[in-house]
Amino acid sequence: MYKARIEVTLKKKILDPQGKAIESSLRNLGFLKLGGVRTGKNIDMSVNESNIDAAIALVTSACAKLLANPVTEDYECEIFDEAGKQVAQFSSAQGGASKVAAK
Amino acid sequence: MYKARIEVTLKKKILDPQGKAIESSLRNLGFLKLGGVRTGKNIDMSVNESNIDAAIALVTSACAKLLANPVTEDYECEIFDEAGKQVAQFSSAQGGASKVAAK
Amino acid sequence: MTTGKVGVVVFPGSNCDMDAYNAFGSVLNRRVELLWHKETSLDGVDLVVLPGGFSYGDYLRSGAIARFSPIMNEVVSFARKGGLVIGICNGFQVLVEAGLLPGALLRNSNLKFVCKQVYLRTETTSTPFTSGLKKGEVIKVPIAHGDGNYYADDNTIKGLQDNDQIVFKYATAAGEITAESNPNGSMLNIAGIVSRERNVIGMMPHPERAAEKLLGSDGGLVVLKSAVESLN
Amino acid sequence: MSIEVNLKTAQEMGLTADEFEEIKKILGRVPTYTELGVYSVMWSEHASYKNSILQLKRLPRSGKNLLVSAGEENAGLVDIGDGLAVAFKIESHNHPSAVEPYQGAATGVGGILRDIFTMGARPVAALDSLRFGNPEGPRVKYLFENVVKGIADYGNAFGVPTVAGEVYFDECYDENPLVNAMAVGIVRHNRVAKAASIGVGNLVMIVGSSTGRDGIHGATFASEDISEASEAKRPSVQVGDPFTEKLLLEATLEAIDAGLVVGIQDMGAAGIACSTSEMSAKGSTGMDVNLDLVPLRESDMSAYEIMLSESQERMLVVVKPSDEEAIKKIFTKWDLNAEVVGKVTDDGILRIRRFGRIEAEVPSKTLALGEGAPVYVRESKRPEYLDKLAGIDIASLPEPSDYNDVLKRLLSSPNIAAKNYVFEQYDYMVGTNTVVLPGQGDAAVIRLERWAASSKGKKRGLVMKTDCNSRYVYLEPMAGAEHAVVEAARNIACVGGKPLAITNCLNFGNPYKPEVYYQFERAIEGITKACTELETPVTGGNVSFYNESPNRTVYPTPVIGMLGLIEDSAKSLRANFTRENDLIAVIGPERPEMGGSEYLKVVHDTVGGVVPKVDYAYEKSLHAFLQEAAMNGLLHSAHDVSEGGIAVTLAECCILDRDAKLGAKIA
Repeated sequence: MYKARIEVTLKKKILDPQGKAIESSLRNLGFLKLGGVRTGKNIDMSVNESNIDAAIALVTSACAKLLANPVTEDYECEIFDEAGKQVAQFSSAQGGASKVAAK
Repeated sequence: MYKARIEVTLKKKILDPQGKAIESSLRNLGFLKLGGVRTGKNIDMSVNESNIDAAIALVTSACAKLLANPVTEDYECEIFDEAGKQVAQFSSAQGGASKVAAK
Repeated sequence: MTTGKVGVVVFPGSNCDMDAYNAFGSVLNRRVELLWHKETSLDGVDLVVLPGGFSYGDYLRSGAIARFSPIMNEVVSFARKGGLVIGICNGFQVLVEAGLLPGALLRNSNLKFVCKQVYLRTETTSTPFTSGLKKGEVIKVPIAHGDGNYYADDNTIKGLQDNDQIVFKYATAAGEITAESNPNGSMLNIAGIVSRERNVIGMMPHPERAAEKLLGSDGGLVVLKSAVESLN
Repeated sequence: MSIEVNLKTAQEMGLTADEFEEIKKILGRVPTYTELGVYSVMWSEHASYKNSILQLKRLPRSGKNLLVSAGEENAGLVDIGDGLAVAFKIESHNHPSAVEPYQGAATGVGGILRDIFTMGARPVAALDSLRFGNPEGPRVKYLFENVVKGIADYGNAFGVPTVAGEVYFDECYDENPLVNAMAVGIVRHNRVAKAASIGVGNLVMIVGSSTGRDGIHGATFASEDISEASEAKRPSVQVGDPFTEKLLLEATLEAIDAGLVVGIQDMGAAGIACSTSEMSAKGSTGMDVNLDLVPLRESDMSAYEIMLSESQERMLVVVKPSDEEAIKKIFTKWDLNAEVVGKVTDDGILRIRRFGRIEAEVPSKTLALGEGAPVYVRESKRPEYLDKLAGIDIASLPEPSDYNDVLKRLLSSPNIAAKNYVFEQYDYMVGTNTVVLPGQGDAAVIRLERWAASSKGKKRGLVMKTDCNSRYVYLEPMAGAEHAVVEAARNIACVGGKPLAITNCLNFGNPYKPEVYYQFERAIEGITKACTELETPVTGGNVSFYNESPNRTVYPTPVIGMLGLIEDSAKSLRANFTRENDLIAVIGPERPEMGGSEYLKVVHDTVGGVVPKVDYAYEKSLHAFLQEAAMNGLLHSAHDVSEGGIAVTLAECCILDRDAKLGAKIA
């Protein structure tokens, strides 16, 4: 059993009106040292797989099919074991190829 | 100069309709091994501070004041140095006290 | 000459400001003016209206940015001194973000924006906004929102009940509180509440859109009327 | 290092060899890279209407109450008395919506709203006309859900009520959804803004959002070859920001109201290139623009990218030098950019500078529609399928045994079923002017009270509707197009309104295919005939070609957006029965016309037969009857018999008002 956290962000060049509005509000509140605000989504879920490679494959397929819009979004994913230790990390930017950084 | 990623999530006991909707769509697509889906917001920003403690204090104050609603949301924050290495991690769940886990 | 002046706050992104202005001005013909969010004075106004709309595009959270507008400092101190404040839809969201009312407005449980007429049952008449209604009376008022799902933790809810602060609940035409009549998942079908001191009301339904029969219902007029008449 | 300009670069940008030669003839030299880019967008089908303008000129474009004839300004303008005029237009965003439905639809709404307030008019209503494939398919479901959400999110946040529309489903739209957005605005005669750039020495300003690399497609990138790197620099999708658009609306109307605006045009397709050239051409003036002054999202953008960028929520404004500070004060109040980027000149040349170099020097007239842009005549050939389908013997089809079952199947067919699921996601009440709401009547009614005190106690109102039965147009392009106009007019009359004028969005396949061009040509003829007969002139609109994929072309879909006027909005008729024991009357001759019916499609999976003929004398008397009866309170409701025939119409009259619970006994 694993836990997956998927972070979905807008592709770099796509305009983020929400990020723009948050940044100007932070400015008005005096946070002049905070900038370049960009917003995205995070999705947590449990992955009922016994081995790490199966878990990675399953999550990659879910991201490609549903969780991230390939036209406008990239995603990064971290997989944790039951002890909460990170056992894998991969992202769409590498053409979806999974890079197991088992620690 | 640091980079901060803030992950804002609904408090555990609050119903997350978007998480439920994603879970049912995943089921319809045959992803029966994925479950317990919860969603949240990511906010990325640059922090123009020279030392890590000042950066943590600034981000904590921005979260408390604007970025997270204390009634319904918790937040977790990771701070990265210019090389992209994580240098601090803290969350609202620990009463906002910052736990520097400098690696 | 009826005393009392109504002030409708305009945030960047408010889009029901003129609807409120016209409901008070041409339907109830009261003195009413618009208050720009950057102002630092309420200009002698006796009733402040935070209108519906998408202040700051509803970015981050509905009302989360508008609450920091300069005029909100004035509105908070005006309310603390007992001044009457009505927050409608986005206005209600600004009031909870500003801490003038308890709880929060989350995303509708069906994840969809919903615009339709709904029935509201009056839960308390001991407020300046519902003095013209009878307890249990049902009025037809439209809603139009994507984040109207009222939430508060258990003891806040208990506090609202114990202090008779729940003003309106979503109901059937016959006044029953049912799950089907709840359009957004709000706890206890809550559609509107008042502050502990009973001078600040927040409601998701739009009374200013139910001020003329021609537009489908005048069931909301009594709320606006009660408020201005309590100023005399 | 700038890219070598030759025929290959021109063709990559979509220009033909002849067009490239014509450009060289105009300039007397090989164009610079930026000039080629500007010509490629200005002579594209979308901006120049080169394959449709000759046909469009046949449409009846003048009428006694038309203040501005079609094509002159961004939207048509109809005089409705009391010193008021109505600006309205419909436009398509089909291709972007097929790529990214949410943003494609949202930016479509944003664009049409800017076309209205650039005239000085405040948008009072939005409508849409949507077409999707078979709703069982997952891709179609995804497109449908996200297009509706995109329209809702943009319109609701901007604060315009979305009051009417139509949604159709047919396999022909599987890969090519049609997303047409319409907007209606009101302006006082003395506040109408013009789109011409006049007054040598006047300042040219860009107001609104900053400019990014949005919407710059294909072709070589200024300083690199076509590469992964060049594409990665360009966002694949334009993102709409309704919040900024609301600020832009208020700032623009405030500036026009204060008399500070000499000329103004919104930035739609081809952004700065289009607005600078069209405004100059209309004013017969030139413009000297320094792109270094344009507020940019990325400082290293080339002249080509800045000129062609389609970033949203921007306008081009021409002002007197003495008014510069006043304009800046207004836009700063609304937290918007307002930067002077150049000035009006008298040499008719559009001169573009970047990093101290002149990147373009082009006679503005040669770029604009109706001036220098090319005009083509296409070959037309009658498709064989027309006679084959018209010849289908409907009478030979077996009669159903259980009519109750047929009625149920028709009522649940996606094209007839109630659309509450869609319109309840729209805020159709904001502005507190909507008298007849979506789902209540055959057309929407907006009261005019706020703009003109009710004259003689009567509260006048605007009536509006979008319509097109594309199956009819597929079966017989001319008769089908006539029906689209006649149907819209009948819907407006059923509410008690008087049809005034139309806008249109002509969605067709590839004009270089003779069969498609035949459909287009005949549809124009149909609209011309119906509009002339019903005296509803065409105030402008939009053409969208290339709605097809390798194996399928969409049905020819000339969507009609009609505007009407009702003398007393309080007397508007709705479609549902209202009282027990009321009598029910059917008006109009009963003709056995099953051709192209929903019944044939749903029950017999057949598309064929002869499209019903239009009887204009009857239609006009019907309009007069309905208007008079409504204004004298003689009718409690009225509903047009259309898809599904009388049975469906009667059923709808019973169930539209869910609280009333009324039935009907038919002798």
